[in-house]
Amino acid sequence: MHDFLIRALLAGIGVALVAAPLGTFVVWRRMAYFGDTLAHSALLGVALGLLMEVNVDLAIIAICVLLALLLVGLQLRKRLASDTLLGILSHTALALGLIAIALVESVRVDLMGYLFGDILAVSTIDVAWVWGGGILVMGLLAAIWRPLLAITVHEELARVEGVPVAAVRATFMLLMALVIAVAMKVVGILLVTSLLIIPAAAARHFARSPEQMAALAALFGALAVACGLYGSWHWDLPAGPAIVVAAAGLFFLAPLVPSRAE
Amino acid sequence: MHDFLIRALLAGIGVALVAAPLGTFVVWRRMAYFGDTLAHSALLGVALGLLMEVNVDLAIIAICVLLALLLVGLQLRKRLASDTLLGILSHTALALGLIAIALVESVRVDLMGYLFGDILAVSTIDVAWVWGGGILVMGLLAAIWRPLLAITVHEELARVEGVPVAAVRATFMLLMALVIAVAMKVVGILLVTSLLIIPAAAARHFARSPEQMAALAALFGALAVACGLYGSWHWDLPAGPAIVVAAAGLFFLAPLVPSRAE
Amino acid sequence: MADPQLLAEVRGVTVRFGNRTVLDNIDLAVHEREIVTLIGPNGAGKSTLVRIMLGLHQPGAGRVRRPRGVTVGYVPQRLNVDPVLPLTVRRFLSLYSRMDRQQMIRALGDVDAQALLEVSLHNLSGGELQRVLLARALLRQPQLLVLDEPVQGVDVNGQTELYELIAGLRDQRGCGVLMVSHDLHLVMARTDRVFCLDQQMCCTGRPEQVRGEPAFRAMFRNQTGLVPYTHHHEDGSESEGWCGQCREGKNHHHA
Amino acid sequence: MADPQLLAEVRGVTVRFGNRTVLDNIDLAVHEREIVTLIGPNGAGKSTLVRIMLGLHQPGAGRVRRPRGVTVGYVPQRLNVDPVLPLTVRRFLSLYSRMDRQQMIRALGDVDAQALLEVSLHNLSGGELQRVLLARALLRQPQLLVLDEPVQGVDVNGQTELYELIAGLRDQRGCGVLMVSHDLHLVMARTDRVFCLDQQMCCTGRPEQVRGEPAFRAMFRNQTGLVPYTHHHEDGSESEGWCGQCREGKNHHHA
Amino acid sequence: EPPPRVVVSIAPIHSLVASVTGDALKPDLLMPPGTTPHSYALRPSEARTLAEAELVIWIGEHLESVLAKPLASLGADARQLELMGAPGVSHLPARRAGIRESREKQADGHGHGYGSEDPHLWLAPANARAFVDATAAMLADVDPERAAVYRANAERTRQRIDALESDIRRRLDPVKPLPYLVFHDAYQHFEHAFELGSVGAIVENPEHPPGARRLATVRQSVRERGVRCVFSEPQFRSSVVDLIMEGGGARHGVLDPVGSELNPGPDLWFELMDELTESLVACLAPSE
Ligand SMILES: Nc1ncnc2c1ncn2[C@@H]1O[C@H](COP(=O)(O)OP(=O)(O)OP(=O)(O)O)[C@@H](O)[C@H]1O
Ligand SMILES: Nc1ncnc2c1ncn2[C@@H]1O[C@H](COP(=O)(O)OP(=O)(O)OP(=O)(O)O)[C@@H](O)[C@H]1O
Ligand SMILES: [Mg+2]
Ligand SMILES: [Mg+2]
Ligand SMILES: [Zn+2]
Repeated sequence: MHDFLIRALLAGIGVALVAAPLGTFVVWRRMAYFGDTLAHSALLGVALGLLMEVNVDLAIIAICVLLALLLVGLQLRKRLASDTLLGILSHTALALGLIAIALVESVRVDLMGYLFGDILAVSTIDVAWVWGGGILVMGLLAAIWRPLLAITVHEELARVEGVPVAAVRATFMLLMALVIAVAMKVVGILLVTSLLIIPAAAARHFARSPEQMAALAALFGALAVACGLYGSWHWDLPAGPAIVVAAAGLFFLAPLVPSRAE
Repeated sequence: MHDFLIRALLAGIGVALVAAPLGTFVVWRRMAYFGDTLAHSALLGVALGLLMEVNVDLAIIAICVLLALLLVGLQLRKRLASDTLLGILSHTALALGLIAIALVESVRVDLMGYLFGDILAVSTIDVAWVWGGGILVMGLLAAIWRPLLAITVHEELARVEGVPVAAVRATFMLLMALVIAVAMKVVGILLVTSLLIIPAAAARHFARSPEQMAALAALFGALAVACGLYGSWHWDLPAGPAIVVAAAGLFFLAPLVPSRAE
Repeated sequence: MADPQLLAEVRGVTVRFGNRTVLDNIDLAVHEREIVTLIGPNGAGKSTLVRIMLGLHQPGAGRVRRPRGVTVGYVPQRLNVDPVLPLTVRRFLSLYSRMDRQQMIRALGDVDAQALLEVSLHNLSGGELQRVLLARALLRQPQLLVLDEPVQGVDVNGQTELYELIAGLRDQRGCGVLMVSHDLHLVMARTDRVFCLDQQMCCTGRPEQVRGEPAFRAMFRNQTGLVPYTHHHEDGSESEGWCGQCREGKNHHHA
Repeated sequence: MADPQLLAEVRGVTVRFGNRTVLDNIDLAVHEREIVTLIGPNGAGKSTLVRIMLGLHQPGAGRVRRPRGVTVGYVPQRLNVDPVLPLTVRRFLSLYSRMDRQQMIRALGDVDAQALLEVSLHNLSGGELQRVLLARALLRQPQLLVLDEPVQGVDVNGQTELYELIAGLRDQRGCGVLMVSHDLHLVMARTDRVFCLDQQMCCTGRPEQVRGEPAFRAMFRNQTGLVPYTHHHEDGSESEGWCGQCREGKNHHHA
Repeated sequence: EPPPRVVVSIAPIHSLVASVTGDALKPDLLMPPGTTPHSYALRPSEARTLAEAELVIWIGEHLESVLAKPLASLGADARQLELMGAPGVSHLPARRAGIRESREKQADGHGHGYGSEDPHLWLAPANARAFVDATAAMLADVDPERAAVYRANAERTRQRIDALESDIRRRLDPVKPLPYLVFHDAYQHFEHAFELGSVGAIVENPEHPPGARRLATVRQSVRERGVRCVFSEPQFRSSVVDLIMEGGGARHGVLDPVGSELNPGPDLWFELMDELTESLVACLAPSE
């Protein structure tokens, strides 16, 4: 096996494992488009980075974190759903990015690089980042798992029982923003968002408890990565899209398998 | 005033007026990312159109309609939220598009040409299309307004009262798909989606009834188009993004105005 | 007088969730000008049966018949309206069918909630919402009223008044009523037929008959003392009352 | 014995929604080992008051005091769990604080729902859900139990049993209970203090006292006949009972 | 009478056109260097430029697809010169990305549909000359008053192109047989004109990721065929290029087919060609 395939497999599985538990929350909290929103805002980050002459990657991360916090604030308005808020943020950020780019003379932005990334081109250092950062993220997530679950099920019950709602929610959003901002650089936004939501959605059919859903999602995600890379090799297909299609295959096949969960 | 500005104003206001009532449903039914999903799937449409040697625009519309119907089907699985389903469809369609393009012999498809229409470049015929098609769409929407509202509030109550739930929902989805597929060509997906959701979300703050929300959204949308075009002219900014930013401005300012609605 | 018209009927309906049987071979019919009340412990399958009669759920076995063109008014056991949709009570009342303002005010008056017309649906208190739901069901001038615990959360005066209202509707408009309720003491007096459900049909008959059955007394042992009519003796006479093999004693979930 | 510990208190709380006053200058305190019941017509502001005591809603005026470290068990009037989240009753019971399986079975047994442990929360019937919510509130071994219409939709036997259970908890564990209820006949017997709320505090005092008040009788005219204890005559004697200016007669929404 | 207003789509073409117009008029450039279609949205000033244009010069829908719509509506009154169809322009069919077995002789691609045509036409000096001729002819037609000026400028430009061409030919002569690889296949016309030894390209479209199998074969060929250089482009990420070069002993160079870092003006095309040559030579045969 080629070393780049091994690296891709390692990075992909790493991302899938981290994405699974985060993704279950993304599905439950209806934030499926969080990743796309951050990707759209990356353009703004690039433009601002160039305008203010700071490191573009840092600018992107800053914008992602800012957007995450803005979303936490907007969600206090209960009269609007998360997907609407995400849509507004995402399109506004994209529009601002386009305007900024029109103002900055001759910016060269490879937006597509952020969108599609390329899992086949990850380096050993990238793999180390994925696993190192991944373990860190999993640790943090494990620490807020129960309170986060509690506020996802019923925010007021959780508040009465003493969960620090605002802090937990903000922590989760920041975690998400960081994971996506970094993973976007490594494997591209298409793959990250897909690995966040598709395995989790496929797992919903079988899961009877939140933890089961996260575990199954991890399994499905890793499976999709393996199948996708195999398909990419076998038919010479672009690897990221092949993994996404493999995950989607799992999602559409799942309901054909009978499940004990209601 | 330059005639291209007048055309842009007419087309923009036309789109805003049609988008407002549709957009309220988009916000209520949590389909903020329907437009983006269709846009992502446009690539698949292009690739298939080239592969099967049919008109690319027709292929795009066919894919949009297909996706809309698929979504109607998937929504029967009550255990997954609309935004998750949209996310899955969108990323899968995009991935399939990328794969299809990799398989087609040396086609150079410029995806973005399909995504970013340009409101400053609309022709008189486009304006006629927007208003003619717009009136037709508004008529159709008016015809299904009450049943659609009923199933949006409570599907089972509606069913018991004799609303043909499946037919109404499918009609709405097809209407949406057609509007977006056509508007995408004329003014670009960024502007259409933004005009769908941002004015409606801004109107939510003031509205006490669904009809009021739609009317206010139309007003806000038209206002955003006018302000955006003015700003675009004044500071020489790209017009579409300027309109989006104007709409976002309305959205963020709205809560500062006290409202009688709860 | 002609035979009263049949409004809805199930025959031999059986429902299983997983490998648990929730409804077992149930027959039930509702006619014009008749109040049918379903009683039974929690989890007995009352709501499921109601949903099957309305066509909202498909039974595993058995037939459901609803003659075409019967207008139905329905008050579900739980209702949750998404707050993203701005909705006043007025707009909610005329959601699908257009209603006249006077009609709406009258219907709200009937449930003693006339002041709520312009209030947002999302701000209603529990009992207020329940009253509005009832008003909405009445407004359609239904031939069949299906009410799943209609006075849940309604205050004490309201409960009595609403049951009187429902009985009055039957008398004036001749509609049929299928109701689920736990308020034995209020309901019994105004019901034509009681079905006591617990997976199977345990008892059925006129209230006086059912009340005397041992199965019924076992099921509602704590409450019978409170029902003021308890000391009427059953006449044990004619008519279609019978009592099946009710499982005795405490509530029995998932037996 | 030392003074009973204060668990929660509001003083001079006023709430307005728009220009309608829902709560007007309300004082209320709950101590250890005490069952306080809020009664009043629909829309009286009972749930709002409860939510203010829990810190879920900020009053327009007045002070709320809850000593730090008081564990609270809460059963809200309505609860809706999104079905996108797979959740069994077992997992729901130990959602935030980890619970021991035996404990959970015992708590479910207390509310007569032991068979529901492995059932999905989304499939519960109305009464079953209510029992599970109560079990969850009990499991935390709370010092303060706040129950907003806790036996809504629970069957007749269950209602009596659950009220007995709550009273028993007070006796055994010494916790304080703040409860909203419309079940006068069941609640009165087991309550230490009744607050009769209708925008203002109308009546307050021990149940026997309140029951004799004209304001109370006007508010619950239809029901008093059903309360078996009604014929106890009020002793009109010592203690802190009083009755304010309750608006007479029918329910009065948004006056 | 004032000179006509002329608008040109992209910088390399603009440069040739500006060279033909000389001092007679200043053509406007619609898409400045570095603009990518993804972030391209018209500004009112650009829309006005187009609306007021009397002559629009572009390569064709196939390359500047984002311009097709604005040209059809805003530029409806203007005359259009689509250089793709100009007489004397040589067309080449687009190639599949990947490694080519040997140096195939490319047939002149007349008769191929536009759908599969390589649009980077301006990289062949012969095509540049054809563009210059077509531009001069069209300008003479639109603005007969200054026809002579345009013809004279065109003649001068042609000579300048000739001179540059032989200079490039001379500089590239020593590296002609050396194998190299490019990120995306934009240089076919250049290679064809100067008989260079490209062994292939990594991707067809810089925005669409390649498959695993191709990456493996390409990487293998880099070693087997002794590829000297792998060229990326300034605006696209080079992680794939890094992967290809891994352990293959090839050097890394940068080629810029559109002149994204040059100043627009009559000289841009010449600087662009010069820089291409310079980059190729510097990477393939470094002078220490
Ligand atoms: N979709 C479902 N899947 C599995 N079990 C279900 C489902 N829906 C209901 N049940 C179970 O079926 C039983 C009957 O439910 P139903 O809602 O009909 O009870 P009910 O008689 O209305 O009770 P209540 O008086 O509490 O409202 C309950 O035990 C419930 O847990
Ligand atoms: N967010 C809100 N905005 C406006 N009005 C509100 C809001 N919440 C509650 N109300 C109104 O305040 C009043 C009190 O509501 P609350 O829920 O406290 O009543 P309640 O006493 O609990 O009634 P019930 O017995 O029906 O549960 C109601 O008339 C309700 O319509
Ligand atoms: Mg029920
Ligand atoms: Mg309440
Ligand atoms: Zn190119």
